[in-house]
Amino acid sequence: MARVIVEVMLKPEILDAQGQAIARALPRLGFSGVSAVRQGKRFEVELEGPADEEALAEVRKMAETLLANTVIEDYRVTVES
Amino acid sequence: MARVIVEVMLKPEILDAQGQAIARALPRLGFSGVSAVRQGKRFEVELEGPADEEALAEVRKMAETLLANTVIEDYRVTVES
Amino acid sequence: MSEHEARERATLDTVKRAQDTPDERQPYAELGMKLDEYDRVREILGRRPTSSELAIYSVMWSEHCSYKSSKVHLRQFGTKAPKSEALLVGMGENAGVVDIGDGWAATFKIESHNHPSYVEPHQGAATGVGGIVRDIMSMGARPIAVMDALRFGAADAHDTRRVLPGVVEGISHYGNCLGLPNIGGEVVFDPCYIGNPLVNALCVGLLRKDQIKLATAPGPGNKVVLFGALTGPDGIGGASVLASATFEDESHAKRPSVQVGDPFMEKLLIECCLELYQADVVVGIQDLGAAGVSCATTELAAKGTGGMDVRLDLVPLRDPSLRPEEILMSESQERMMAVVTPDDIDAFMAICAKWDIPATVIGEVTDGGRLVMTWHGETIVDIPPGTAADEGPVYERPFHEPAGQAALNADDPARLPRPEDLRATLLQLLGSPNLASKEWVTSQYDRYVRGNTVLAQPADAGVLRISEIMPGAEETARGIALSTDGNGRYARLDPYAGAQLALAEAYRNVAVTGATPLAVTNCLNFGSPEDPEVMWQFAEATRGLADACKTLGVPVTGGNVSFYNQTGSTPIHPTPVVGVLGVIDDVAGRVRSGFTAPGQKVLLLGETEEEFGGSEWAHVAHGHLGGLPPKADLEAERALALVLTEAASRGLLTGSHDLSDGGLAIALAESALAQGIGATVVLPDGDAFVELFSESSARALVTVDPESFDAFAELCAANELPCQCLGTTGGDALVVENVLEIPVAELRETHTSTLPGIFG
Amino acid sequence: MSAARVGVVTFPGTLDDQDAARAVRHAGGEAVPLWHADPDLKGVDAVFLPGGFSYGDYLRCGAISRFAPLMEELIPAARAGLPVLGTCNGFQILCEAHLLPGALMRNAGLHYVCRDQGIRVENTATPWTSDFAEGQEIVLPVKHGEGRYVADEATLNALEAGGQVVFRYVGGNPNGSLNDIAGIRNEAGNIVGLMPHPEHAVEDLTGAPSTDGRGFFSSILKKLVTL
Ligand SMILES: Nc1ncnc2c1ncn2[C@@H]1O[C@H](COP(=O)(O)OP(=O)(O)O)[C@@H](O)[C@H]1O
Ligand SMILES: [Mg+2]
Repeated sequence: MARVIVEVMLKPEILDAQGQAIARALPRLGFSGVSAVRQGKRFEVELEGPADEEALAEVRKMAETLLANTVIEDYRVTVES
Repeated sequence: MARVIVEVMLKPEILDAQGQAIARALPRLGFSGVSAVRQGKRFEVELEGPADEEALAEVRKMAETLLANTVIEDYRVTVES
Repeated sequence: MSEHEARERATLDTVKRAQDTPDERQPYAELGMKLDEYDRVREILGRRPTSSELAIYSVMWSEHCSYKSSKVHLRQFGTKAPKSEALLVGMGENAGVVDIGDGWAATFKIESHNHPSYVEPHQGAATGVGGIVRDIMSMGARPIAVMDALRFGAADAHDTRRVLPGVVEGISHYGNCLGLPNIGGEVVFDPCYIGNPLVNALCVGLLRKDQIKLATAPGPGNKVVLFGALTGPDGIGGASVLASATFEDESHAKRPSVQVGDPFMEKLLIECCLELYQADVVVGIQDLGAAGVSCATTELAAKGTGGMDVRLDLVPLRDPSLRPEEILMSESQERMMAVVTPDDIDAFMAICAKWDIPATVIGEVTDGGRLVMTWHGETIVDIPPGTAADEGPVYERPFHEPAGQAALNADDPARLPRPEDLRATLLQLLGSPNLASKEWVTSQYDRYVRGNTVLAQPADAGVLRISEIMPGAEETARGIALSTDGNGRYARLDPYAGAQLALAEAYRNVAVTGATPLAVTNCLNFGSPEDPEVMWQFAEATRGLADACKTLGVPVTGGNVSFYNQTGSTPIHPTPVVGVLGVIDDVAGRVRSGFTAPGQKVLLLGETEEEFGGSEWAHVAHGHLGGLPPKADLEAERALALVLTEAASRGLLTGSHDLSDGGLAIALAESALAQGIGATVVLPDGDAFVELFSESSARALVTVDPESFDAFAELCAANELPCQCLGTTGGDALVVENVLEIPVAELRETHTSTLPGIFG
Repeated sequence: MSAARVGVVTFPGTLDDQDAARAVRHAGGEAVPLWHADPDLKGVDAVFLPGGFSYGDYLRCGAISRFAPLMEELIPAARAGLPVLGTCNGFQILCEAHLLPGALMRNAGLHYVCRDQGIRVENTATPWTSDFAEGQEIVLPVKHGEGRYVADEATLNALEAGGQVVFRYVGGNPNGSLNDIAGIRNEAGNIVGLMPHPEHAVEDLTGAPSTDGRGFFSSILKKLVTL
């Protein structure tokens, strides 16, 4: 019953239109001091069993093939502490 | 030049159609052992200055008013380690 | 100077350095250039090119930008072009422009984004829409609608389930965000497109006839402005590597970086450009598509004085580490380049600021006859721009008929067993992926936005009214109609006839709405031009299309060629996709699709022969492809269109639908499905199977009020168009007497459940 | 008597402003363009927030728009009783601005949906729906990717009990919204938001399935004339 987190962010060289739109809006909303914003996805994956190496390998494969689009995105898998 | 992370997840009582669709797709794709998936957002906010208390308070306000819709979402602000 | 800058300086390939190091080895081959092409560049420049110059020549002389393999064939579209008063701007500009009357003009073009849509379906398709929309904007027009012609592998193939949803979502998201109604298109499945989906996007725009903009940079002293999105490392090498070289399965690692679109930026760019045109502060304009800054600067300069100075280091970057060569090749989306007089530059910048569009003066028009680019003061490009833009290599590629062509044509579908149960056959075809309802796709497209859509899916052609689109148009009652069509199976059996049949169908689809077909755009999707058999298909298809355009009196105004659509050495079916634009004088008189009221006479126009080569029946029932496609009878097509438009303008028609894939059976079924109104008909004498399923061209189904029947029959007779009354509309079933009876509800269930069953 | 003036707001990325203005004119009103960056309501009698993808709908639909300078004027005016109608993106903006309760989320089917949709008018006690009959069924286009209305149970119960559910989907729910809700109003009734598009359904010629949208515009114009 472990929870594994998959974070998916656009590769740095890929245009992040969403992040840019937010960053551009911030000064208008009265927020200063932010130089950039990037927006990505966060998945909480609940496992039926423990987050052992085997399960993590599965989640990594899941991230690679389904959760992230590796043509334009990077992902990171961590176990929630 | 610090990076602050804002994680935004749907409140537990709100139906997460995307997360459910992923969870439903997993067995078909040959992944077993996952009991649930939730999908949320992750923002990387680059500050011009340090992530001191004042800056963090600003980011929290930003999360509360802009990055999350607190009617349906919860958020968490952390400093990237 | 920082250490980084110092290093950059040292490796900068300047013109001076090129002169000093004439023998330095250059990666022309890696950039897709042949040795003789490279030698030709050296000859033009009288020295080796700098790496920036090599970047420019390699993208500008790529197949994608230079049309080097297709040029000799495409020329026929000009030499054989019919005289047309309507043609205001023909081939060679960003898009053709057609006079639609009352002082207004339409510009339209179709373009492929096939390879990128395979690599990253969503972004590939989205940026395909974005690119064609900018082409239309660069003519000075307001983009007013889009269409998409799509081809995928077998519907139930694993990869189709990856590619199709992504492509549809990409088109949907980008087009919807721009507020461009999607008024039509095609979705076709065939195993030949597995690994090579076709994504052809069409955009149409509206402008005042006297306000056409051209891609030109006249007037020394005028400023060159780059505006829109920042430049990043998008699709670098895309133009030469991605768009014109075939990629292998194992090339995962070689995947080039893809372009990613920002439809919001594009929407702002549209509104900004329209305001710039309104304010009359643009002398020349060019969109940035494939080959980005290289293409925009060389083409603008070549069509102007020939001279331009550009400070490349002024190009605003998303990624500050980009090198000049990369900036030149970047395909970052949502960018435009304009030429502006010094007097107007402030007004220009103010309008960009209003729309939050970054704009930067990066250069100036000169009378020096050369395109000169500097990077922090060092000259890195110094070329005659016409040599890159217009004087690319031209190949007369060898071609010959494919080895198996004669055997393929000899394999007549007459040998196939015919069905006993025609009811079951009709349902089998109606539910097959190619004929099933495309609602799963089209319901993801906004067809209503801006409120000018008169007809959209599932009509034969999209129809828009003009009067409310732009200020000043209130007076015109006109509308435009557009359809795209293409049948790869027909073209495989006979590329000459196949291209003509594609044109004939689009032409007919426009005519059944009541519009008069005016002009043609086309997207020619083929395998590798280096394969003489593919080249034969290409030569035949272009010849067929040019001849047909001449016969039908509709000029080609532009288009696009996509080569290298093949997996390994197996090319796709040759797939010419043809778009036809028509005009309807009073758009209120447009004819709706299918049966629109009970008690109407159902008439079949045209002649039915036994023609099953490449038919939907042979494909679905037998997986068979052989024989010859239906005859392309263009004179008959012309007579049919004349009758349809004349009848529409006299208000004689209450509904219409053309006959195409699946023949009369499918036309009857689709007509009944349009509004849920059945019909009872009697087939003409002859074999019921042939009458129902043959795919003879130049036919249509229309309905008329019984009171109008005589007048309509007379009109047909006067034009020697066969017209047979089959029966009457009404009831809630399609009844073909003595043959079959199917409730409309059952037709609907069969028609609508296929794609959702596959794609969820 | 001068025509009633209905403001039509344009944000960057707004798409249906032209249709909204046309619908107002067809009904005999004056459409007054309002620009997101101008904090000026120009003395209009009512405001139409049209659909589209304001700010690209990045982050969340309506999330950035609600901070526009114009909204700083509009929010207090709406609270004070100015009639406001938001359709589609306009509805999303009204929810983000907390002028209406709840939120609009990604469609349950996860796809954008453009279709002709049956809708029942549940409440006519608003300036935008008075020309309809309670329980009347109409057909309007829907076209959105994020139209699933959600709210917590207490809010939903209050909406239902207070007659604040103004429109409900009939003949199928296009997006999975709770209680088939297609549109709601605030307690006072002057602010109405809905996902379907009345402004696309006012003319015979254009392909929209009906002219049922006219009722919205005749309602508000009558209301403004009698004010
Ligand atoms: N990819 C698509 N995009 C938009 N509209 C489409 C698409 N595919 C099909 N359609 C529409 O669905 C309807 C049926 O398509 P089809 O049977 O191919 O038409 P036709 O045979 O008249 O060319 C037409 O209105 C067509 O424009
Ligand atoms: Mg048709």
